[in-house]
Amino acid sequence: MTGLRFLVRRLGAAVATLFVVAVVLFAGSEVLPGDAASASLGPDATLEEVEQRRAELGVDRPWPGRFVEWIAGAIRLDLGVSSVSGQPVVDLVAAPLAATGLLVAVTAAVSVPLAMGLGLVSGLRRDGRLDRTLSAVAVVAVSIPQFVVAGLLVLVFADLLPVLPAISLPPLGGTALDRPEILVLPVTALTLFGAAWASRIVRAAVIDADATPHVEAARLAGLPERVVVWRHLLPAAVPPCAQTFAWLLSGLFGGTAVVEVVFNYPGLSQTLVAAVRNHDTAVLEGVGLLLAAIIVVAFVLADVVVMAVDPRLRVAGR
Amino acid sequence: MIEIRGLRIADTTGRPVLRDLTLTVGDGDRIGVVGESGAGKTTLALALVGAVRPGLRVVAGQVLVDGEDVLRAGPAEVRRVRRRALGYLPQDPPSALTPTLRIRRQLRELATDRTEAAVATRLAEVGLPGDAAFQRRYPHQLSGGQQQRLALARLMSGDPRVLILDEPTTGLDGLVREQVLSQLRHLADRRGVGLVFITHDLAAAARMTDHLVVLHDGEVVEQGPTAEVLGHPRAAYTRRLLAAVADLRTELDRWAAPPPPGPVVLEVTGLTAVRGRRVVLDDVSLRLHAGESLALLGTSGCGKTTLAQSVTGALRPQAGRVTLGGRTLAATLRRRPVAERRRIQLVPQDSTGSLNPRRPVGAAIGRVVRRARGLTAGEAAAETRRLMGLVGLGEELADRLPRELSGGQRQRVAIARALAAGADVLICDEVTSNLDAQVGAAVLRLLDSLRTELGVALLMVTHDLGVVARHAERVVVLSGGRVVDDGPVDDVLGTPRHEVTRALVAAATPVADRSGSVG
Amino acid sequence: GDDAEPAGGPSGGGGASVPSLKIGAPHAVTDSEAGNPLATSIGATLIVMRHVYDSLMVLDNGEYKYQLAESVEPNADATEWTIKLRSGVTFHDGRPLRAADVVHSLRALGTKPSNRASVYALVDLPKITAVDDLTVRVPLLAPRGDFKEAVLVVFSPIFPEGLTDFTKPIGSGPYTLAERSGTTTRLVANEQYWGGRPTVDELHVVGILDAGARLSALKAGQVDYAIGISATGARTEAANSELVVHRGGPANANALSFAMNQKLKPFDDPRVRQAVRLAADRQALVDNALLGYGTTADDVVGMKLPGYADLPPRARDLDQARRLFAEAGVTALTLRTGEIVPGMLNASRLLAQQLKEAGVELTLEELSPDAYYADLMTLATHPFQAFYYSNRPAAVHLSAVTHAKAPFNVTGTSEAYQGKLAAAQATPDDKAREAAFRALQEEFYAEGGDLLWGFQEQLDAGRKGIEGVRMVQSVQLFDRVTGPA
Amino acid sequence: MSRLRWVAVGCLVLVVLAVVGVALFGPLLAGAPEQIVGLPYSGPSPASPLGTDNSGRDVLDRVLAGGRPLVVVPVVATVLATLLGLLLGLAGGYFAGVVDTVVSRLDYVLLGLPPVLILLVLLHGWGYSATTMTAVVVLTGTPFVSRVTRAETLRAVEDGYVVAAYATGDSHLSVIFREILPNIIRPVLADFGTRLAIAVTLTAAAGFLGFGSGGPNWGAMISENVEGIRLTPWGVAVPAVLLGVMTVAANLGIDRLVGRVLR
Ligand SMILES: Nc1ncnc2c1ncn2[C@@H]1O[C@H](COP(=O)(O)OP(=O)(O)OP(=O)(O)O)[C@@H](O)[C@H]1O
Ligand SMILES: Nc1ncnc2c1ncn2[C@@H]1O[C@H](COP(=O)(O)OP(=O)(O)OP(=O)(O)O)[C@@H](O)[C@H]1O
Ligand SMILES: [Mg+2]
Ligand SMILES: [Mg+2]
Repeated sequence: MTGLRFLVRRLGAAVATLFVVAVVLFAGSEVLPGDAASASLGPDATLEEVEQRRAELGVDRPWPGRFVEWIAGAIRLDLGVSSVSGQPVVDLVAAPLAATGLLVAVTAAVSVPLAMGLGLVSGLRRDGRLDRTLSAVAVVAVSIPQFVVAGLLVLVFADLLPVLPAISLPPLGGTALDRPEILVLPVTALTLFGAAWASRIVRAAVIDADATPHVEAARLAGLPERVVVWRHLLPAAVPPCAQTFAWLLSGLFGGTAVVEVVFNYPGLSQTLVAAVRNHDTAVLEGVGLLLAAIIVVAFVLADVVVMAVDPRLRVAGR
Repeated sequence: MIEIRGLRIADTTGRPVLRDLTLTVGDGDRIGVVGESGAGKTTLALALVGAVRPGLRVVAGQVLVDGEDVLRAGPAEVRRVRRRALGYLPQDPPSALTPTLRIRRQLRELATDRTEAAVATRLAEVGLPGDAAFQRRYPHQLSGGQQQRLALARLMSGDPRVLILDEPTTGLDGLVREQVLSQLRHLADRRGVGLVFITHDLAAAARMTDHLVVLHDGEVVEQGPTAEVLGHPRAAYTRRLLAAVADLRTELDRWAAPPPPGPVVLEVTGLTAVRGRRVVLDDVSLRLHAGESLALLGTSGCGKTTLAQSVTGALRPQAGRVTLGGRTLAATLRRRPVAERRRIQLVPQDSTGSLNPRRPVGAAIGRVVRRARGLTAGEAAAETRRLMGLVGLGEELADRLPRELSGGQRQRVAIARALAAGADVLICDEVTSNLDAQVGAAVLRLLDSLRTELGVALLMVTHDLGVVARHAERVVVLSGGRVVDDGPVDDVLGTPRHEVTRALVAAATPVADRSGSVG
Repeated sequence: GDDAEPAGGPSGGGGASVPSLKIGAPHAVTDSEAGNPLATSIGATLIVMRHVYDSLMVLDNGEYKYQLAESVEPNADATEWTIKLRSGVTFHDGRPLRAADVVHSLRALGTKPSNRASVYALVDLPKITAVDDLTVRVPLLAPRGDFKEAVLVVFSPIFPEGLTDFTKPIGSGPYTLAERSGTTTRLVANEQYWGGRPTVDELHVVGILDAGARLSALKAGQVDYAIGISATGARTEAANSELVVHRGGPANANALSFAMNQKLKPFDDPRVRQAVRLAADRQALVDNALLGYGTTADDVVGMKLPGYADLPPRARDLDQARRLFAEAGVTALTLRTGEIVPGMLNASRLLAQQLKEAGVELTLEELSPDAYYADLMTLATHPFQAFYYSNRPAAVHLSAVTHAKAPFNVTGTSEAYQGKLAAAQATPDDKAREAAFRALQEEFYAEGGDLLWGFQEQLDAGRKGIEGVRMVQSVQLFDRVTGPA
Repeated sequence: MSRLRWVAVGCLVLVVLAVVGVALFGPLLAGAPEQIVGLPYSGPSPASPLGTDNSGRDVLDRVLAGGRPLVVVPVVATVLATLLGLLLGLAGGYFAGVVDTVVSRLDYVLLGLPPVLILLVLLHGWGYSATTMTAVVVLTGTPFVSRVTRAETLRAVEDGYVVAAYATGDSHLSVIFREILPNIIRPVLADFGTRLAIAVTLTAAAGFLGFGSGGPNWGAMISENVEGIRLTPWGVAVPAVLLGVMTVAANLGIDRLVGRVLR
């Protein structure tokens, strides 16, 4: 009961949040230099033409009016049309969203368990040789810039010892699922970072949880380590982990830019970057809003999970 | 089947906690371990299950369970031994119960028989309701005593061959205690389960054990047949210990009418409190006069802690008013100004949970001292030492973390902290539950002196009627969330009217009677 | 010149014909669907467009050539042009090419939403008429002798009247668009192509945004030909026997410049412009910024293209430069720059060092590529900035960029100059017009505002043995490609 | 520890010190890191022992000059982000109601904006500068720290010792900082090292996105030369190794610290 009320409250909050995000996004893309007009016209355009195009796109009108229209549209899931291609943003974004969705899903499926596993192992064997090694590896993995990682992966696995495709080229009329191998490198690149980073926080959470008396008690009761860990230790470690994975997922949706470029994976980030390059504000704002929605949902879920796991919070009803 | 050979355990500074202790627990043996708080009982108990707290280490000796040295065996073996043979009840179960598991799962986890029926009976055995609603609760939704019993039930559901119980009756009222003990007794007799019974409750020891070990400062000062030891104690310490026990009858005879009560400091009117969806306190009213000592009595789970918490503002009551020195207090702690917060101090039942695991206990007390009395760091340190001394804690404990103290020591830290605040109303929720008779008596005498000298009003929650008779002036009996009895100690306890009171009085057992005989 | 030899004549390479060819081409996700002549951006879409549609005229191997047109003739004062069409050309749907189709196409291209409408700004669109089945008459708003090169050559793809759904494009080109999925477009050979059956049965045009990705895709065998690789990539693969790096030469290149605005101080002083031009070490710039994958330029666009007034190479002359700077009293300059094309920043840095040798302190004002073109309106207000043009015939370039209304008129050409430009454009007679444009080029060479220092070649890479890729106006054509025998 | 261990540890320490030394004092030794001294990607020579980079500048000079920016901006920025996040999270978790609502919204809004966008907008708005990068790191880092902190705090406020401390007259502030903070900080600190690494890569990414990366820095060097890695491996390898040593050392150092403080 409290749970349901909580959920409703959170979702309400989420909507409010999205509105604010919308405002910020709009302001942000206003700040971004350049206008769609000159970008969408060819290089031989004359000044009159640019002015004319401005008028067509409505970018010459003051922003409040445009903002209201945009929001109004957004509520009806109409995010306007791309100033470059003239296609509706919604159609334009659908495919990349699906593609990124797939990429994120697979990455999550790999890196969440991995991070959990590594975090647990090093947390339980804290300061052991294994822990030290894992920590170092994780840190290195996190420290290398994404584009370097991606570049090296291609260099090694597609070039030096050609075992994997260099770019993620789905078969004609098919999706990445029809040729899973094209996902391997992008997912690896993303996982290297994601898993490494998350495992650090999991580790910390596990160490804290491991020190609680009830975990000790469970061990003294002679329960199998597996049970101790799953039933008694992990629940105590959930709050930070939930946040971490929420961040990981939402971060992946917006943060795959580099990987998408290197592997030519036609995902959301590419759309976003391209939109920025072409000053395609409609697309930019549309994608931004979409990402925001995903992120907010992810974190609402995280909160729900935390609350579901810890009954004391539930009674507190926060 | 368990054999301890010359076990010596010391802390990091090398100070021994157990000194060359040797002890054998044969099949079906029932061994009681009594002794001063901090004597090493819990350390011993843990050693029996092959565990040593961080900060302590085994210097010499072995603990053989079925020939296996559990202190040196690999984790897998130890696990098997524990699962197969041993059942260990930690000293304060509240913190040892996994907060995210419902009662049902807590019970089924270790159980040999996991059927609905079995779970229900296990609960019934320790006097807890077995109904589905109750089984669906979480530990934090139980009273201290209920948690204690839940832990016990959980443990017994595993049908171990030896039960190692670290103060299983703390926080239990006479009736429940009676029930739990006879359950254990029953179990022991029927299945020939061995028993290592660590307790401060000598009467219980007398009832439950054939062989009694008296520990003092890590050493066995005396051991032998329980009746012997309790009947004709040889060691000086044992005598002192026995002398310190407060026996209801004798205390009642000794009881002298209190001086005329001072002005009313604390007044509770029409207090109604709800836990979850259940009304726990129903229109409770009571008065507390300056310098007075009021005992709050009641069966486990009747709402004592709830009352205490509502008064201190830790729990927001549904209805009712709490006035302090005539001024009505805000319902919740957060809304009360510092001064008011300090004037009412609660020594909580779960003392362990009330201590910050990451702060040395000395610092915890010292901070309160400084804030409350506005002392310099130096003065504060001195005052802290003094307070710790008052509750019988050596200053070497000051920079230990809570987990590096014994249960009783932790409890006394909590008391010292409450004293430091310099309150005029002190609410003690089972403050002596983890203390041996001697130390407990000392602490209570300390509280008495505070009352008489500083006019501090005392509201004490306890199940030990002897203590009530010795240290209380007035008694209030709670039952089903209502006040059912209220009056001077001698006529409430001397000639009990309400049946709850009568039952509680009847359940109070002096050590002497039972010693020797096996009830 | 107008030799009537049709573009896309018989096969070039001697190797075997190819069943299918995968081409990696630049592409942004937000690009409109390939094959729409009214909305073509660069890279993949343009390539698809060129293979599906034929144009009236094209620029092939540095010569103007007729494709669908058979002849294009002006009237006396070059205010009206008559286009005669090649006969026997059929569209993919089997219909023959008719004048009506051309009328329709030209009108569509000349009006919004076509993003090349500006090319047709000078055409009196409503008055275009079909004289007979194979003759079209195109009246202009003003006399233009350079109609062919400035309009038809620039952009004149022809599609059948009534074609509206450009997702199923119909043209007369060597390939028909079979399917599109994701960023890949599949083209199949047009058996009845009037120019002869293509040697490659299937083309897969794969959009790949990043140059590095295109190259690695090629090396991994995911594509056979990568369009547009970086100089670094080319250098890295130079020794790779599996690949062949195809260099576009100046004819298919970007012309890189440091543009000085003659209207603004200090460049209103011709001595300063001269000095800067003399102080620059062009070879060093090319070697350093383009890793040598390019050729030095001599301040005028159009080298190796028709109508180029073969101007003398501009040699570095530090002493002269120093003297001129001193005379003009210039000791410090500021250059607006950014990585608008790979290597530009680098070139700017080097220029700074070179000017220092000539005694001038050059400060670089770095911008991100996005910010660089942020506001076209203000481009012409910066005195000194890095800039690039695509290398086009001088006449086309000057007409498009140096007239008063062009936002890219970053050299701030004078009224006098623009008068001459207009006159030149109006000259009907080819010879006379060419002469006029030569004069313009010489003037520009003498005191124009561009320090045009190098041509950045189009760099492609293909699998070994793939030959016969032609470049038409920097667009690669694969219809005559042959593979390893 | 065995003799061998000592030696090993000693060497490691030396290496780290060396790297830090280069980072701090390198700039004094560096010649003209921006000067173009030869053709790009030319191999080692007496003049430039590590050869030249993608635009013909001396790699050694840039390596020497390129450490300091990384020890300043990212560290400062990361510390800022963490502190801010802690404050917000603690406030949100401890004071339910309005404060919590506000903090949560703020987090969501900041989290809701794709980092790429924040980076681009700020870089466009203010151009590349220490302030910009700091702002980016803070804006992208703070909300997450604050989320974790909040989640942990929510749990801690239910604990007995928090109530006890407040009841004995402690102010909200001292309850938050003395009682709660020590019990929730571990995950946050665990994240700190990572955040630092991310901050460093961000400074590099700015260069990658075609913004003047404001003078040489190891991160940027990697991104500048990674394309030509086959031509001049050292242009990437050297800064990469230095960078790696620095971040790894920082992280493990922090780990040790955390281990000490929270036994
Ligand atoms: N959070 C909760 N939710 C629901 N019920 C609760 C909760 N906490 C306590 N209860 C119930 O309220 C009743 C009173 O609890 P309380 O702790 O006041 O008992 P008590 O008198 O202190 O018992 P004890 O002597 O065992 O400590 C008990 O029956 C307990 O089960
Ligand atoms: N981790 C530790 N580090 C150092 N000393 C410790 C540690 N744990 C316990 N001690 C000390 O060991 C002694 C025995 O502790 P133990 O818990 O066995 O006492 P106890 O007999 O159980 O007392 P109580 O009856 O109060 O529970 C105490 O003085 C305590 O301070
Ligand atoms: Mg104990
Ligand atoms: Mg209680």
